[in-house]
Amino acid sequence: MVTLGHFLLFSGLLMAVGLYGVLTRRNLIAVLMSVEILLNAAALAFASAAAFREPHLFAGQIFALFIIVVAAAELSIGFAILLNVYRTHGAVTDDAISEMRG
Amino acid sequence: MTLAVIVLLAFGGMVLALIAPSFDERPAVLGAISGTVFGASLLMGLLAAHESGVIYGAVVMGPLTSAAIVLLSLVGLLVAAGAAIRKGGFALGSGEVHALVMWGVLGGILLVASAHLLMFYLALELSAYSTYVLVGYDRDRRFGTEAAAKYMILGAVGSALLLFGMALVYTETGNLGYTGIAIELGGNPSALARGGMALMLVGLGFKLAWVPFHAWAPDAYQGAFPLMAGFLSVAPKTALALGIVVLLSRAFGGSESVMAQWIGGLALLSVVLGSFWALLQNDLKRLLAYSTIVHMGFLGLALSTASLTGYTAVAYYLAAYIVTSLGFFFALEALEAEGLPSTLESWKGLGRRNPLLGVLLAVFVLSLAGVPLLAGFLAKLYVFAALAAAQAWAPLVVAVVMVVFGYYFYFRILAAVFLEAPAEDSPELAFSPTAFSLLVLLALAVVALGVWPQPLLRWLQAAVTAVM
Amino acid sequence: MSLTAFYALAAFTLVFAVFAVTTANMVRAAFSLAITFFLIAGLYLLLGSPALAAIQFMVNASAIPIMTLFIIMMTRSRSSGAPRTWQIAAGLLAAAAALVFFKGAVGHHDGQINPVSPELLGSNLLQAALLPFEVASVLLLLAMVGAIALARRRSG
Amino acid sequence: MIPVLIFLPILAAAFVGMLDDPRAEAAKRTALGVALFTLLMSLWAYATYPIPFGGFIGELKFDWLPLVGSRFHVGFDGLSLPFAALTPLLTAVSVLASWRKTDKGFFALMLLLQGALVGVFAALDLVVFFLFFEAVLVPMYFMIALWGYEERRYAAVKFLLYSLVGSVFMLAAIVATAYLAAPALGRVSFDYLELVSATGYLANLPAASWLFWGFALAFLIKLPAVPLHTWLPHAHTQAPTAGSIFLAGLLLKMGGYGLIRFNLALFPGELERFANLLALVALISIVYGAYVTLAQSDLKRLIANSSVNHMGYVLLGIASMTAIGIHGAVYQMVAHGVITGLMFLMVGLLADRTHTREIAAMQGVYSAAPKLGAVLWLALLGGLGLPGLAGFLGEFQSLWGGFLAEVTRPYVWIAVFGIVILAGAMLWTIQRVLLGRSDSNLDDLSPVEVAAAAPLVFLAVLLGLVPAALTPWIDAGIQPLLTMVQEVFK
Amino acid sequence: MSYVELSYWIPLLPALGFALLALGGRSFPGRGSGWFATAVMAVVAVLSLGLLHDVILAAPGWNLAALLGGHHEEALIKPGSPDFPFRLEWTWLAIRGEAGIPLVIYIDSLAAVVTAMVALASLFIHLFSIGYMHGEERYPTFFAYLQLFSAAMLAFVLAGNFFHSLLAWEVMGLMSYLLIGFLYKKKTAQQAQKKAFITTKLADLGFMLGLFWLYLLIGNFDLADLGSGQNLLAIGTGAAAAVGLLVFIAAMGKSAQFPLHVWLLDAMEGPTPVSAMIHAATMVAAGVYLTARFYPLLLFGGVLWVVALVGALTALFAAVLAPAFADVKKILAWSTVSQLGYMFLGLGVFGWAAAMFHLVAHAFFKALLFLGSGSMIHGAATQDIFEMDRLKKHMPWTYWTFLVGALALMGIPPFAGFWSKDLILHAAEEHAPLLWLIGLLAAFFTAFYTTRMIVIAFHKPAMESPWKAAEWTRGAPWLNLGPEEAEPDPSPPAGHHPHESGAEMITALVALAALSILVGFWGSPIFGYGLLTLVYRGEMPELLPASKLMTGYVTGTLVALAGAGLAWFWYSADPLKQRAPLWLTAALQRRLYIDEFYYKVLGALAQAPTQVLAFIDRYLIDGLVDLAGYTSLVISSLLRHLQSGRFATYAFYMLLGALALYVGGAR
Repeated sequence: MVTLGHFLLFSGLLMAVGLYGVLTRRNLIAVLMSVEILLNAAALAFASAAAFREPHLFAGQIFALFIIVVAAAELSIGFAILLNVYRTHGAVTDDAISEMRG
Repeated sequence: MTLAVIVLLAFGGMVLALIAPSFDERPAVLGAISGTVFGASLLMGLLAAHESGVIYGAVVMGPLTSAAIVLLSLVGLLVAAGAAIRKGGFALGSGEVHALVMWGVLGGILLVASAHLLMFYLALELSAYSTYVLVGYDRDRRFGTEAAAKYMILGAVGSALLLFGMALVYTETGNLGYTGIAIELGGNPSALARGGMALMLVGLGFKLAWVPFHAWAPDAYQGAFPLMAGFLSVAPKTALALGIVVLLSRAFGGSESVMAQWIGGLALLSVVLGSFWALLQNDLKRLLAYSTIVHMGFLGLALSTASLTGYTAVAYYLAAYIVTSLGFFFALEALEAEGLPSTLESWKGLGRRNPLLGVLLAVFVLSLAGVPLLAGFLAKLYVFAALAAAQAWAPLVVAVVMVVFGYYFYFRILAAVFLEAPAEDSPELAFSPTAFSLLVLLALAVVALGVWPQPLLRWLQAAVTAVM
Repeated sequence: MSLTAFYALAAFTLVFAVFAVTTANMVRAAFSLAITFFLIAGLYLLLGSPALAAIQFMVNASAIPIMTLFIIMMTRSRSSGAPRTWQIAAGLLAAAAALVFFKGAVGHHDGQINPVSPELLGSNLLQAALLPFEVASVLLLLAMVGAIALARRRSG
Repeated sequence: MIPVLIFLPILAAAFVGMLDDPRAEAAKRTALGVALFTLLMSLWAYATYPIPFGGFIGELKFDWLPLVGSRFHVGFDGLSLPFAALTPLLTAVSVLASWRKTDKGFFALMLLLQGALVGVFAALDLVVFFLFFEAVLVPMYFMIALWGYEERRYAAVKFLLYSLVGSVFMLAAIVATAYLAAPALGRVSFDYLELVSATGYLANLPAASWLFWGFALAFLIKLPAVPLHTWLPHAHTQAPTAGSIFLAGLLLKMGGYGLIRFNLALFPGELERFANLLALVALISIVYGAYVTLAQSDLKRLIANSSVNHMGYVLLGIASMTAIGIHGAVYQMVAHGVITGLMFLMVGLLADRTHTREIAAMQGVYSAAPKLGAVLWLALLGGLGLPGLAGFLGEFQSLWGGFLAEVTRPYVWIAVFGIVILAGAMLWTIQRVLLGRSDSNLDDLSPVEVAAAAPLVFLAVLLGLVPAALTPWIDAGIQPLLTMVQEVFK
Repeated sequence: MSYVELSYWIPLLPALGFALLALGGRSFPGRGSGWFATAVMAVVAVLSLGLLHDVILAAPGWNLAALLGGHHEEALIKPGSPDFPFRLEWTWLAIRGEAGIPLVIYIDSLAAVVTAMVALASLFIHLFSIGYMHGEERYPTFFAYLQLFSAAMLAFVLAGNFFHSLLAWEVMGLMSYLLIGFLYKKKTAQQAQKKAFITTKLADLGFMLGLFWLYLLIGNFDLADLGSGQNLLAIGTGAAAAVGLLVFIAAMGKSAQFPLHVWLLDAMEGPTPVSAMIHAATMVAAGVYLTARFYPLLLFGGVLWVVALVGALTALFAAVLAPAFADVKKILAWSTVSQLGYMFLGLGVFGWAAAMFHLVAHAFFKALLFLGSGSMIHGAATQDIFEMDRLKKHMPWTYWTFLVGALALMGIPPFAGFWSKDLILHAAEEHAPLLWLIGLLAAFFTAFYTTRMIVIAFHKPAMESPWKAAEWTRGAPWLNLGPEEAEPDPSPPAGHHPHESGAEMITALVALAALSILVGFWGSPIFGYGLLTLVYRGEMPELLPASKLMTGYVTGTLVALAGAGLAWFWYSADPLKQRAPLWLTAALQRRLYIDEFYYKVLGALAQAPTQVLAFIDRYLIDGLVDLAGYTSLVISSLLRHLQSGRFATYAFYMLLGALALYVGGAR
């Protein structure tokens, strides 16, 4: 039988994948994609918790809904910024945006 | 009133965003509108102090909300006015900045007023997105886009972690409302819930720039316009700090709570590492970023006591920090407007080129350092008092030692301003009356808060008492 | 049955997710991301929430990958550079860390899925979460305005 | 009256800062006027102090930070009045000594310093005390850093940070004291007089030692006591003349004053417990300070180091915890303020003329400029503790008191040799700088400079011969303290 | 109004005179400042003589016969006035709960006598200086110093509180410092003044410590009842000895007793009236006076023998060294050291009154001798007795007055020194025969060097000074100065003819000659030991019946005559003949290398830590401070590498942070 534990662990695994992506990807778009995975994993965690734990209000599912929407908004801003980066730096890689340090 | 403020700011932002393209040549009009809206919301915030109750289970009305409205509206008002320092509006002729600031402020207010994790999340993102855009606002500014990209990506990671945290807490408690969480969590949260709280703290700490979640801050400050950096250094901080006060007192338990202890640890780390990092900075905005980290560390120390004294200290610290930090960033803005980049090097001899400016700068910098009779000193004093009241001796001692480091790097600024001779061919510095009057106003506020903080304190204490 | 479905969906999702974060070819990554999200929509169905599944399908599995492809094209980033060794180490560590946080989930054996109809979800959304809903709309507006502002050609 | 003494100079500083005054003509006159006016006021307060009754005069308190438990509480007693009167006097002297300066900022800083210093000596609330204690640092930093000699930046930063290290620990101790004493007082209070009434309670706190050292560290740095003294030679040497006068005359006094006012009054038990250690530090300061003085080749640095020796007597007197020893400590502080102020004044004027501070580069100053030479001679002799000048009475009483207490007695036996070593240093200096033939022409003292030196010379002699001008005030100030201390020990 | 009530004017007047001269001395025309100062001293002299008169009237009278017969109890024939000794008291430094330091003037017979002595001697020294210092650049300053010097000594004598004794004592130290270095451009003067100050200051530590201890024991500094039985009981024998010896160290320093005598010879760098001031009326006398005041403690503590021993050895030591010198002032300086040794010997062998008598007598005749030598130097333009050209012929007044002083010094009857010195020797004979022999030997040498001086300076024509070119006299090793640093003593310019001094100087000489004769008689048995019975304080072993006296007197006179005769015999024949081996002469002239030992060994030892400590100060302590700051900066620059600029690192920090919170915060 599928339990909350299954879903949560799966969500954790997705989080692991997403984090791996965030840390290893050198193209910023790919990083944002990894972030998307993270957000999806979180949404999934909410939704599953709601499905198993909260039979009446489904606040978690609503939360998941919001996450999906907000993630889209986030991505649009992110891409706008990355476009500007591309314009100023000629590339959207982590090498391009490591000038400021120390 | 609270609801009215929310609506006012939301629609104000919309109106500003809509009309912005028509006023590319006359940004002052947008500034005036924005200022008027913020002025109105400030007054309404004062009126909202006696309200109580919850709107749609998500927004709490009450003294603390009112305080948040007032403080954040003040920030908005000042930023709206500060936008006039550059006559041409950021050399880009665009007024969306006012809308973004307004929505950012709205997000901040909702953050404090929130009674629900969903609301909290949305409010957080509202205030975060506006700052992402503000940092990368000038698309031709090399550092600006770099900083915005880093800030945005890290912010997204941070909010993802925050979401995981909330999800875990939700899993354990089955609740998103603060009250429910508090009831379910009880005195000893489970491992999963603790993990959730830890992950949540990453998201919160990220916005407050606590070490080790701080790393975006120096870049973001350095890359942004000084005005934006100023906004960044006060508005999200004010919202988050007060928001954490609410979270701590309503959802995550009393003084013994794990969260408070963690905050103490992060704050201590911020104070220490931030101070070390700041020692050798030569870019003023970067220096100020580290200084913010240190200040947020002090603030976090007060938060970690989870006591009335501590929360009052937090509130006062914020008020003091708003006027001081904005003052300094306005000065930076004014000087950048005069073609003076925000580096120690270019600030050499400023005090001789324009003595009055030197004095104003000194007021802000000394307040940041915590010199008596200025707001910054009392802020620190309150933090120390809170720590003493909580018998947290070790943090107290560490904190006071780091004050010494603070003096070192703040006095480096003063040394450049007053002790160095200006470059040979530097002309007399004269800058706009707007900038001048704003700076004087803020400097007076810094002094006033340092000398006669009593009314403000009483008000703030009443506000935080309400959530205890 | 549902267990088999879950494992199958989960396994495929993970495979595509891993592929999405490891492949050097960005276009392929975007496609596999779309598939990942599509499969997640399946999981939402499994959770008894068709509304979520639908939205997941429309937004995450469709709109976002398309947007991503656009941006990949616009920035001419067809491939992502190979990660540095320390990045891989850090990434693995981070992945392990993520699991640490979720290790407490193993003990959750609540097995009863409560399905939720789109109507219920919708009415809840507009009643209990009305204010967040409004705020979210402001948020979207902000994102729009922000994206426009970032992309606008300045007069200066 | 006290608010006027504190805030009039500060307001005047703001006024001076705003003057359009490129030659600082109006600034220096304003500064002098304010200093003289406040001097008259404080002298009046000094003269009208009801010695037989003791206690505090001009007391003023109003709620300032009630949420923290702090009040703006100021007042003068016999312990603070001498310093409160010395402050405007030395300000006036410094203004006169800087008559050739053309920066209004310099005079504004002096006024700021004056106000803050009076605040330090008047404060009867620990927060208010700290506030002024700290506020002194900033103008001093700028005075050194802007108008000092070649290594001014280094010296200024060192002064600032070194002092700060002490004062932040004191701040921690202040806050901790107030909160730890709260159970005894029923509320959190930073009020000095209230805390003093809880001395018995404080004595039994396990943290008492920590609190004691929190205060003591700040004051020992300010004093300064070896090995916490190394900021002093830099700061004194690099500071402009007026800065050196302020430093030596008043800033160091904050240390001794604080030790008596706070360490003795609030933690007598701890003071007694650590008397041995403090006496050892005092002894080292005296002997070591004298030896290091002997080794200096820079005239200002030499005088600076002699202060280490002088202030060692202060610490010795305090560590003895006898009435006579504490009398000696206070007397020595005032005397040191007058005499070392005079030394720095003269050396500053001399260095301005010779454009060097190297002793080796000077000779025969007395024959070249007899007035300057004579006054410097007098000052240097005063510095070695010459009887008939103020310093002798201070040193004598400190040692005398030290001898009466069993703890400090062994140290006195050795400390007296510091007198001879320092005498050697001073005499050698006199020989090298003042005596012999001069091959250069030096301007002798101008009337303004004579006016600057005259009050100090007068005071040095007066306090050397007529202790009644000071002792009764000290007595009125410290006897209540001692009575209270005795009660605690009972 | 009695003189007692006016007594505070005695020190106050010259002090005011000092203030006036120091501030406005240059406004006096010509010698005006000198005359002014002298006038002040004249008033002081009148006051002090008046005081002496009051005291003599008020003091108890003694039956001499009973005293000589040893019946001390029955000897009182006239009780002292009830308010005698006089005491004036003011509040000075008052500390609640402590005796503090009241300002006390305490006038007993001794104080009155010494006051009068100081005032008179000082008066004539002032008078002499008017002429002697004429043409000096800092003429008014000189008189200002003399005034303060006198004031300090008078205050010291009259002080009824030991603190004020110390104060005045130290001021005297200062004035001697200033006056020795009066010719401040001379390197030797600078060194000498420093040496004098440091030596006496070092000794003064004993005074201070003694006072502290005394206060600890009896709770005050009062002079009056120091010796009362109650106090002595409170003090106890051991402490009494310790306090007494501590104070005696100070006295040794001030009175230049071996081994602290080294400063006194070099004090000759000052102008001659200064030497007279230091050696006669003030300064050196203070040490003796102080020891006399602490006599009860020394007696009770049983350590008088130390005083006696030091005194006797010094007396002999100085008298032996004196004949090796050619500088008239230095010969006289040695004689001072020697005579002071006699006084301490007297005190040490219970001859308290005799020592006081010798103090007074010596003050006058030594002032006379020094002023006489000043007159000689003034006339002959040299200090070297060999370079003086038959001064008897050229300066008859000087010669005869000087001779009076010299005879007094030698102890030839009936001059002052004879009466006083022999009384000391009587006491020594009674109590310490060995020291008596030493004293006699010293008397022999005294007569010897005095006669040598007179013969060579006054009777012989000028000749080449024998050791001027000697290798060992080059430089001033006793002042730690090399040959190039020390200027050799000037010889008279070619063709210089000695001449008699001016009227003021002669007047002073004559007056002092008369006084030294008079005072000798006042204390002599012929006039019933007037001076001694005046200061009588209960025990006088030196007073002997006439029958017993004669042998002593005859012995003393014979010894003196023998010394004088030998000197006459040798030096009137051939003054330049080298009678001692050269090495001995060299050793004596270099003062047996004691000074050099002090400089090279003790001085070096005392200074040894200087550079080490300065190094520690600069590089170790300060270095540590700088290191702390520097370390912070290094740490800072290292930590800055953490802020790598790469967002992946930053994200990693965030995750690590979360993990650390979770793991670290787990309970």
